[in-house]
Amino acid sequence: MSEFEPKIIAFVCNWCTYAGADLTGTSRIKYAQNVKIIRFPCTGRIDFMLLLKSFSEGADGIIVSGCHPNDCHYTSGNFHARRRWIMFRGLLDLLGIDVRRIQYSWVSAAEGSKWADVVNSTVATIRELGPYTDYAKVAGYLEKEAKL
Amino acid sequence: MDTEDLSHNIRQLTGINVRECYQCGKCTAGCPVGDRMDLRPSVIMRMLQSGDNASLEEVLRSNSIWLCLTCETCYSRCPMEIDIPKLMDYLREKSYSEGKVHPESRNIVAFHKSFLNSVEQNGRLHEIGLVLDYKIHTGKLFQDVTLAPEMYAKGKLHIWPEAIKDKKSLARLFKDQFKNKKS
Amino acid sequence: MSKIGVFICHCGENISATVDVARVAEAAGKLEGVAFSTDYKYMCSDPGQTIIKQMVKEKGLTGVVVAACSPRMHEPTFRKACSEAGLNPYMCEMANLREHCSWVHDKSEATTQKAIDLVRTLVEKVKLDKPLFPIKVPVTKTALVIGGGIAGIQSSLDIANAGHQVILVEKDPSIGGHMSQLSETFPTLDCSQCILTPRMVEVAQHPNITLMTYAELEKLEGSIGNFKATIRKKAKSIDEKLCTGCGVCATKCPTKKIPSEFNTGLGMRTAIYVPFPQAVPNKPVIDKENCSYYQKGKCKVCEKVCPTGAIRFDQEDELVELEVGAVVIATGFNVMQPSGFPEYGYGKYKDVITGLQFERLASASGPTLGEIRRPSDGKIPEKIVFIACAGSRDPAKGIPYCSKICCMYTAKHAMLYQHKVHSGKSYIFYMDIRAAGKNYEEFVRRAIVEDEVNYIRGRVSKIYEQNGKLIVKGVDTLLNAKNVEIEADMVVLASAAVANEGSEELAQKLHISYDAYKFFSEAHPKLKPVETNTAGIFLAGACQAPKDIPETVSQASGAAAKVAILFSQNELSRDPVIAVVNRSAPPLYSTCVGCFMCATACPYQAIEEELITNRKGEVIKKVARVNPGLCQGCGTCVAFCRSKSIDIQGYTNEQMYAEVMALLNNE
Amino acid sequence: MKIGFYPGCSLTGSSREYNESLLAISKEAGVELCEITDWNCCGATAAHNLSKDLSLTLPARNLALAELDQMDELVVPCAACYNRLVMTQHELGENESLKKIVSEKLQMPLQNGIKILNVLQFLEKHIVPRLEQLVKNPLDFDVACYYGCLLVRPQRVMKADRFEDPMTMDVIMQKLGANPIDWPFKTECCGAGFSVSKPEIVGELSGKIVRNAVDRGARAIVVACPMCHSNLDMRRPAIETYLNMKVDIPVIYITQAIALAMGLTPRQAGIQRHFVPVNLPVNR
Repeated sequence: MSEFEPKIIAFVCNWCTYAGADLTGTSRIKYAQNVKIIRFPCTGRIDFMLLLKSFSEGADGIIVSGCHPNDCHYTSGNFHARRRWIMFRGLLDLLGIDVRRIQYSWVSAAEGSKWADVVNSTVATIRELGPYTDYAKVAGYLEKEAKL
Repeated sequence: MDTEDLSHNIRQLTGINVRECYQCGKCTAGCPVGDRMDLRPSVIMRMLQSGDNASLEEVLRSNSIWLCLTCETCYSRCPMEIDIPKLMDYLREKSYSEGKVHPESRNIVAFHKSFLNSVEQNGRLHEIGLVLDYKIHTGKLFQDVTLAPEMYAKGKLHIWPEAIKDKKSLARLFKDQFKNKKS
Repeated sequence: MSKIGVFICHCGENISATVDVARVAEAAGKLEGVAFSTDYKYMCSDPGQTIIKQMVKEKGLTGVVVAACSPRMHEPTFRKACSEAGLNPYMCEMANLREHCSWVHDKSEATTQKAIDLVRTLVEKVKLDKPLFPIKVPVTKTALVIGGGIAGIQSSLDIANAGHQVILVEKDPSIGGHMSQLSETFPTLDCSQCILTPRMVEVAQHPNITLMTYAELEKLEGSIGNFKATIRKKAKSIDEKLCTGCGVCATKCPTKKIPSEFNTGLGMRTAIYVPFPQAVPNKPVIDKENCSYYQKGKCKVCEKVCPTGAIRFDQEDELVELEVGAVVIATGFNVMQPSGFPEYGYGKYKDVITGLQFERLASASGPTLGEIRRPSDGKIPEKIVFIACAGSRDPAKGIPYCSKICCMYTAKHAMLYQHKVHSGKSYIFYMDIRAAGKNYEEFVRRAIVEDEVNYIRGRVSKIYEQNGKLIVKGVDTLLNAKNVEIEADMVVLASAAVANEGSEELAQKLHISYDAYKFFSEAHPKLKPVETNTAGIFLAGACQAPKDIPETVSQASGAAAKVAILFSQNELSRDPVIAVVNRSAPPLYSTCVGCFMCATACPYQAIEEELITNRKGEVIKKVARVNPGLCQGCGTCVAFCRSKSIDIQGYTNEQMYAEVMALLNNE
Repeated sequence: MKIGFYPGCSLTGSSREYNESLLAISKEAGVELCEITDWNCCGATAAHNLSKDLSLTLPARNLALAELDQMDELVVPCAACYNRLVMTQHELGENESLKKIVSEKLQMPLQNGIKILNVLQFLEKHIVPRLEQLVKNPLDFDVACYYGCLLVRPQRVMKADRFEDPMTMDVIMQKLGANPIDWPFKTECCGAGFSVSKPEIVGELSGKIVRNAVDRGARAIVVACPMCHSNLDMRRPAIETYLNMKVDIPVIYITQAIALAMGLTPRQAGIQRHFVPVNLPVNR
């Protein structure tokens, strides 16, 4: 029985974390393959329904990462994202999703090694938590949402 | 151990990466006994970087490692934050266990041994016992002959050792420590 | 039915060494809607691009995915190629197989699998891409230059001479920056002031340059071509129009014991002051913190003595708003603070000084008129020790980087000292001599061979004071690490160059990124050294990293050229990655319910109200509309919209969901 | 108030006066020190020179014993012992598995959370606040406060104030009415463990220190470490040989200084046990 390989999606902003992850590459710092990046203009763009969708589609964990506070390329997107994240945590509990399945972090364009750390630590956490199996429930919730 | 291994192994055993040293010499510059050393701290770092067995051998047989006072000045000022004193401890233990202690430093080692012997016997240091044991092992019978009586007069020496109760627990700690080692 | 072309790049071996590119191409070929897929050694090369163009034409591709390096590197390249082949450039996407895959993983099945996943994801995105057309925006042909050191001066002059308007903002009372503090410059030893001051005057007199000294950037809004900058002009407490710069006020000012910033604390100045004789503008300001009128409510001597009645105690800070098309940041650097060297007694012993302080001692305009005299007792030092890498290349002090300029200026300092004090002995403790530059190595050799400066390879561990001498405990690592103890009269620390204070705050005002040491980050370390990640904002000089004068000047001209290029066009086209509110046929017109949550979220006030009227002109609906000129495309509004009526072109909800599903369903 | 106390070997022998003066002033200040039951030697320099294991297990045993005695604060007046105990606590704190191994060797539980105070930290926390009422004879003369190595280094672990030029002792001496001089040898090494095996080195290193203190007009050197004291006091002959001159500057423990300032008798302060006679202008 081979080790559980978690599926993790990273929603990152184009200006800080995406660039930071590029730096991880140019610095040739290695990290786990489990995490795959989807690029956004800004974490402020991230609709948290999308995160639920990810779980319903079989993601085991999620990273949301953008610019440090005050460093947002668009002034305040990362603040909006953070505020929404706080509300979203409540919803996660409601749906019985362990909050640790979503890693919320700030990685600047200069923090190549930090990105590798974020990825590896998240992979480790999700390995501990094991696969996320309850997606039917989330899917159900999403349908209800859609109807509204 | 070939070139790569030396620094690698040291890192494994002590967590110290000698490759971090860029030979600025600040450690030597601040070392209180640097000028007495046959191999100065920064030179030792370089030899461990160069990594052949010959240099390691030379380091283990040097008197520098025993002259090091563990005053930690080098470590506190090292721009690379390399824990040289810890490295010295490692080298000393290795040198001692491999019986490579520099002749001029034997009495330093003898003193440390006498010290630990005394602690092993009583759990605490018995200074007279220590000094006697040391004198016997080094033959420095007449060093400080005047000191002891005066210390005694000032009430700084106990004739009888002061021992701890739970000697067993201590014996356990000393089991095959710094023992059966030639030197 | 979409016809997608997938092009996998080997990037030499950068990708192919760890990713099985052939298999990725093969897998991509099997994907639904993919009409063609291939791999090639260098996709970005001319033949590589030709393949893409040919295939777009031959197969009539409706979308292209190039799986290569980071889109931040080559997206423009490949989009251009596509449009040349007649495909809308925004129908081309990149999968980042290099920075995000091959470079960060070892060769393995999982790595190749990840590459395939990334490609599939982008294929799904491209399928939903819609043709987009760049947004045309007008260009305001005025540049804002922040910082009046040599970098800012050079940029301003170049831009102004290209025929464009420049506003030069300097936080101090005079322009000139660090260069105006320097004595003589390596490797030619010509006097810094002599080459700088003419430039300063030129700036003051240039018809295209508006100079704002004693002023700072308060706020920057807008985007490339159309920024709106708010500048705080700090109250100088004088009427510049009336002031003739005669200087009587300064000579009469009773508060005379204020450490002069220009003389790095080695000299004194008055409360109303001109930082230095050649200052531009040569008009004083009142330093409120130290003026006894502002502090204690009485004095006003300057007002009494001013022949033109130019003193204005009631003057207040003024905020001015400026329309500018581009920004050049030239805010320079600073030297590491004294607290950094307890072992060298810096801050404790008067005669342990920094390199910058030595510049003032050696400068003809300095407190000692160019004579090397030590601060404590004004004696001419017979033995002087220079310590290179004081803080630099010293992770323990938080500065692992090399400050770059110290090797050269330390050699220069020792040389100047030897020239001025013939009987003197000078010693330089160094680790490496970094003299890469035209005539630099020769300069250092001259210091050693001709001027008999004693170079000792090793760091100093401690300095302490002993009856009027500074005992320097060093080592000579080239002499088997022999201890070296020197009884010096004065010690000069080549203290590390660090980012200027306030640079973090400035970066945040400008929305540009900065590195771990608070130096501003260039857009690309090699190919975009003067650009920042924010279009229209450029870097010049030591605010980006420690630099010497020639380097600073060339970068400053580089930045100026970039601005001139930008200003050479009346209109520029911006990526159409912006928000749009959907529209549909009557009777709905739009799913927007007019709640205007988006307006509350938008950082750019880009959301407008639109009234939908019927034929009779009666308003039937009020919906949101995005002003394409103002929208920057952050997409915050999208996440806020409850009725899902607003979306970001190029990052639509549909596309994001498609990407997620593609990424996860890889069986 | 009860506080854990680890005297260490020297304080029961060659530096009794340190112990005596410490207990005396604590009594005056109404602070009770309770010795760790059945404490053992920390292993000092010898252990970490010859055996990594012992350098950890010997101090660790004392930490474990202190925990058994339910002490949450432990005073370790001997700078050498303090250094070994803190270093051990630090190393075990950084390495869980090593901590387990050691605790198994000891066959004792080890939380490793106890707060270890050196003499200066102890004085600052428990004695200084009460000083004002207690000082009867201000010590009105110049003193050189000598910290040595072990109280301040390694800086990263010891977290001493301004490790190149510490001030804590100076501040306390000031509170006693004395005038601490500014001198550069505060943290230079005195020769430490070479007292017996390499007296000539002690002679040189301590010699430089004593000489500088004298040159800068100090009437006494104040220390907080038995090793420093025995090197500067007991090894005075070696020092004088190195300097090749007579030096009579006395060396006193900070605790003795406080005792004298509190008006305790020289005997209570254990002054009579010194090799270099102590005759200071303590006004009575």
